[in-house]
Amino acid sequence: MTIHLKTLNEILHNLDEKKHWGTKEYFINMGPQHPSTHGVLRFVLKLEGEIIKEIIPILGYIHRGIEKIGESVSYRNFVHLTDRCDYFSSIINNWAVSRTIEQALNMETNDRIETIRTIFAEIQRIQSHTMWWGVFGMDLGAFTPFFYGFRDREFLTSIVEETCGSRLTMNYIQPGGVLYDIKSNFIKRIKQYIQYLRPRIEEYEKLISDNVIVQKRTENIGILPSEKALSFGSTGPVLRASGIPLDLRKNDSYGVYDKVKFSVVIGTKGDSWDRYWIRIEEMRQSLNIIEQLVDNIPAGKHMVTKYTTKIKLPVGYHHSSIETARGILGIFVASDGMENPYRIHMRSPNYNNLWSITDMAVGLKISDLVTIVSTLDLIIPDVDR
Amino acid sequence: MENLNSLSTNNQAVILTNLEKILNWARANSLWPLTFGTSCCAIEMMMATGSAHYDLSRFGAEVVRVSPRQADVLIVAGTIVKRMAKPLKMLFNQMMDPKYVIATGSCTISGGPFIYNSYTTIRGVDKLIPVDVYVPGCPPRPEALFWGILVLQKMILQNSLFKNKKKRYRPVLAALPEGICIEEIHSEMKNILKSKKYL
Amino acid sequence: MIISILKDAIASKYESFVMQDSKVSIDTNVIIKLSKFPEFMQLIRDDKDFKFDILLDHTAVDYIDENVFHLVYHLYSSSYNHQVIVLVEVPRDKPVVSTLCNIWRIAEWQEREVFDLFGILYNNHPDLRRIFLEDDWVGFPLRKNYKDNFMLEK
Amino acid sequence: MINYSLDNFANLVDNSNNSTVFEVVFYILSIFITCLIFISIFVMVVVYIERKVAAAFQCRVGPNRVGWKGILQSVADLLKLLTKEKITPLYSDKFLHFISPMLCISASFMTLLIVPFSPYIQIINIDMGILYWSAVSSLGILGILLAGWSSYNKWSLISAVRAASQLISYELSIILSVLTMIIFTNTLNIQKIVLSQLNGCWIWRGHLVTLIAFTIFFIASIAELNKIPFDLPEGESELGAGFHTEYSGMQFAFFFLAEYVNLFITSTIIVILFLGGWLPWHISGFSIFNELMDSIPPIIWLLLKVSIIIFVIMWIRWTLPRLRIDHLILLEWKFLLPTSLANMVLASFLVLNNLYFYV
Repeated sequence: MTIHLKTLNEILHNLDEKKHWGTKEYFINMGPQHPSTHGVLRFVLKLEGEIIKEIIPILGYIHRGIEKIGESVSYRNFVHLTDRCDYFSSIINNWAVSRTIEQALNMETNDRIETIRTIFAEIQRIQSHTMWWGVFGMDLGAFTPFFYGFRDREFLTSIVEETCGSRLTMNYIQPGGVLYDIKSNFIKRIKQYIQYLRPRIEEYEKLISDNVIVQKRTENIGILPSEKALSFGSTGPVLRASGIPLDLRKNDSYGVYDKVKFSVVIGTKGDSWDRYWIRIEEMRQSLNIIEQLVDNIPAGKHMVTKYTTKIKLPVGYHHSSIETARGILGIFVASDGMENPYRIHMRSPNYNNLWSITDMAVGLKISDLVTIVSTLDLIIPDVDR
Repeated sequence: MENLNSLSTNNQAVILTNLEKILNWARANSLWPLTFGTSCCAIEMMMATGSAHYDLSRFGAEVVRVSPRQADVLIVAGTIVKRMAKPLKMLFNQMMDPKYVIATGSCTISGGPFIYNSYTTIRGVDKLIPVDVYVPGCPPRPEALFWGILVLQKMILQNSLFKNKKKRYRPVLAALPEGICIEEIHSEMKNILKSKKYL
Repeated sequence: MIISILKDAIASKYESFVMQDSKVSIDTNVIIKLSKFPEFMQLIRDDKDFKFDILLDHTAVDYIDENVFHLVYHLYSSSYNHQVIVLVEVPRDKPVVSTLCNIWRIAEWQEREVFDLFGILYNNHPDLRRIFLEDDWVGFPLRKNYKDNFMLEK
Repeated sequence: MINYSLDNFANLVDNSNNSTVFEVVFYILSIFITCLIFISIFVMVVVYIERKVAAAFQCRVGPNRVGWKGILQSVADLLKLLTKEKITPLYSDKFLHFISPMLCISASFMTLLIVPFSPYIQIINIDMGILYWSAVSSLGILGILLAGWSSYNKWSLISAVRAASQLISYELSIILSVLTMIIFTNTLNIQKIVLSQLNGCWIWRGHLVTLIAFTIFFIASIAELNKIPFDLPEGESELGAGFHTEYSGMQFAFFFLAEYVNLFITSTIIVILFLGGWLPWHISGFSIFNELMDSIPPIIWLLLKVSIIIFVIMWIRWTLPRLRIDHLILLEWKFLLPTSLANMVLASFLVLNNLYFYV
């Protein structure tokens, strides 16, 4: 039994230097400060000309040790740390922790809480996807979509801010309820927004989807067949693009997702175009969900436990997962009966979605790598945690 | 912050003073930021630079440069961890003079929510690179970032280019009503950390 | 609830693999003997009754008092939509376990994460090196006895 | 019809041959300074307009703090770039690193010589004008290639190689479209090309052939200018800053200036070849309208037409995404080049049989 521990330097100095004639392979460093790695992801690419031969993702440039911090804070305090992981689905992340705690304690919530949670989760999904659409355009080289995406996200951000009191890191869903009740004109504004966004999505389609350049650059680029997608542990839109209808909103039906009509969008090939199109379609589905729910939010309390109540989970393992905008977020808690978790672990969707790139991008060009990274929709603080 | 008049009138030739004024005006009004964002604050920074609602281009600062050689201001947005420290220092060193640093968000100012029990988070980016303006918030709103940029512009306008070349202005915290000196905050933070009474 | 039913089903089908007398009492999860562990994972993935085709998650828990690591494997079946958590106990003195890279590709990186933070070694792993921390980092941060002068403990 | 005479240009060229050394130097210097002033003002105006246009497309305001409505924004940028520190990377090829921005800007400067702003305002009118333009403008590639090569930066190198392959490919289409037009105009002299359109712009007169040539020329010139959708050499999301990654301050400004001067000159050539240059817009029959149009000075006409072309280029720039390198090369070699070759054959057929519109 031998276990060989490698280092990064070993890998980077593994080039075939003996070859003197002909094309040589070379390493190039992409990141951690590179506009299209969405933050601080770093790739080391082994290139031949512009064709990628090997791709080595290097992580840890934003590894803050949230799981270690989580071991010393209370469960309620851990909720706000999850905001800072995947900041585009921060409310959904909050929900994942709350759901784990509520399941462990068998805490019953009322319909109003679940409805509000569902609405806000879908709002986050739209926020995330509009933003992603803009960044996708930017990565392909079109600047204007970036501004349009941010513009449409901003309207929603201001609506959310009115209720949650924050724009990005909401810390809104708490174990046993939501932090604040919805504001009086929330329903009016969100209805207006739905009316506003529907034509905007058509505009998105006109600007990006119907563009020949985009179609040429996404079709058959980065194909991820369903077996590979499963083996790589991809979830969310990435897995659904490969044709597997795994959506915890349908399969696990938490919240009030079982009471609303919506369809799980799946792709056929699993290429970049499918991943692109699924997100566009999911925006429409999310709008439908909100539209069905927003008119009849049941009456009731917005919090079933007091915020000051200290939470102690029973000894043992507790686990639950939830569908964020990027895939399945699992919260795994090992409790020893104390106020703070003995060990808390986040199954990050981005971390698991990332690795399929080592297979997909090989043999393609740098531009294709940019497209693929963009369609995987990675949030690096969630990858590193 | 020091007064503009106290610096510029002393024993200097009129031409130099005017040249200085013109150059400072040019530098203050053309702050090209570097694309550097690690986490959540980067989104609010992008919201400021790249969104129709806020539009940093009004101040001429929307020309986001990817190459540190061409950038003027490094907006450190997001937590800096040990592994990122080296690239960050490198980026700062690669930037050409005159260069300015704005630290946005509590993570870059002090470590923020990751200050305790984190084995990687660097508690304050000013341990690595000199910071000119601190913008508090978690994450700061785009308006707060604008405030920081306006404060930086004021600081640049007061620079003296020829007389005290190496003079750095005391870094300020861009918070209401006037910039608070960061030294006060540092001493306060040290006290808090020593006493461990916080949280 | 699904998990507990599944647990019984798995426990009855793979009786010889399941560890009955564990030091840590856990209700809803399957604990597998270390010696038969990779074999069991291969079987349970290919089993037509279970079809656990996604390795959703892999992590570890450090029980320093019992002197064991619990390796947690979270499996999901995309065709049946059921999930189960499989546990393996590894002694803390000699934390070596077989890799699952050839069963699920994602295991390669999930194992690298666990190696980085817990120092658990994986046999036959193709590329075992640190993932979040630098190569010259000393210690494994998520172990309970990790000490770091840099860390500011509350 | 106005009868534009070309005699004065011939005189100018002849006289300069007999002048003293001092006069020649003075002449060249004055040309240089005029060019410099024109370029700096023009570039600053265009950059300001581009930022405002981009803002308009993106539902923003654009620069509005510096000066009235932000018109001094580009001045501030230029001044800042002038006084910014510049360095040469340690392992770079120092001489080439230094000289490549100069190469870029001088290539653009030299093409400015032949631009006819009006029948009387032109620095030098040579008989091979259009050929001179195509020869000199492609020298700019050398600057880009050397910049990428000498920077000791792999990203710059990739960018430089991309730029070289792209510019060399698209040069072909440009030359072929120009040749197509030369078949129609029967001259290489730029003023004569303009004057050949007294009876109507070539874009209307060639039975679709000139329209195709115009389209190809337009696409290829966007590629020559490295503008989106063909901005592969400096594609921000792929290569960072591309070939000018290691340049700062004034050297970066040179690349920047060269880019915008090229934008102006290429648009001018488009206008000259297809849209009648400085000629006013006429509608046959409407004599009052035509006289009214004639009263506007030719330089205004030229700048108006050029600004329309520049606006369209900006419009495209802020709308479309970027092509991939192989699509780019395929588009040229498999589509544009055969089309323009066929187009040229068609053009010669039309001209030989006198089939194009004479009006």
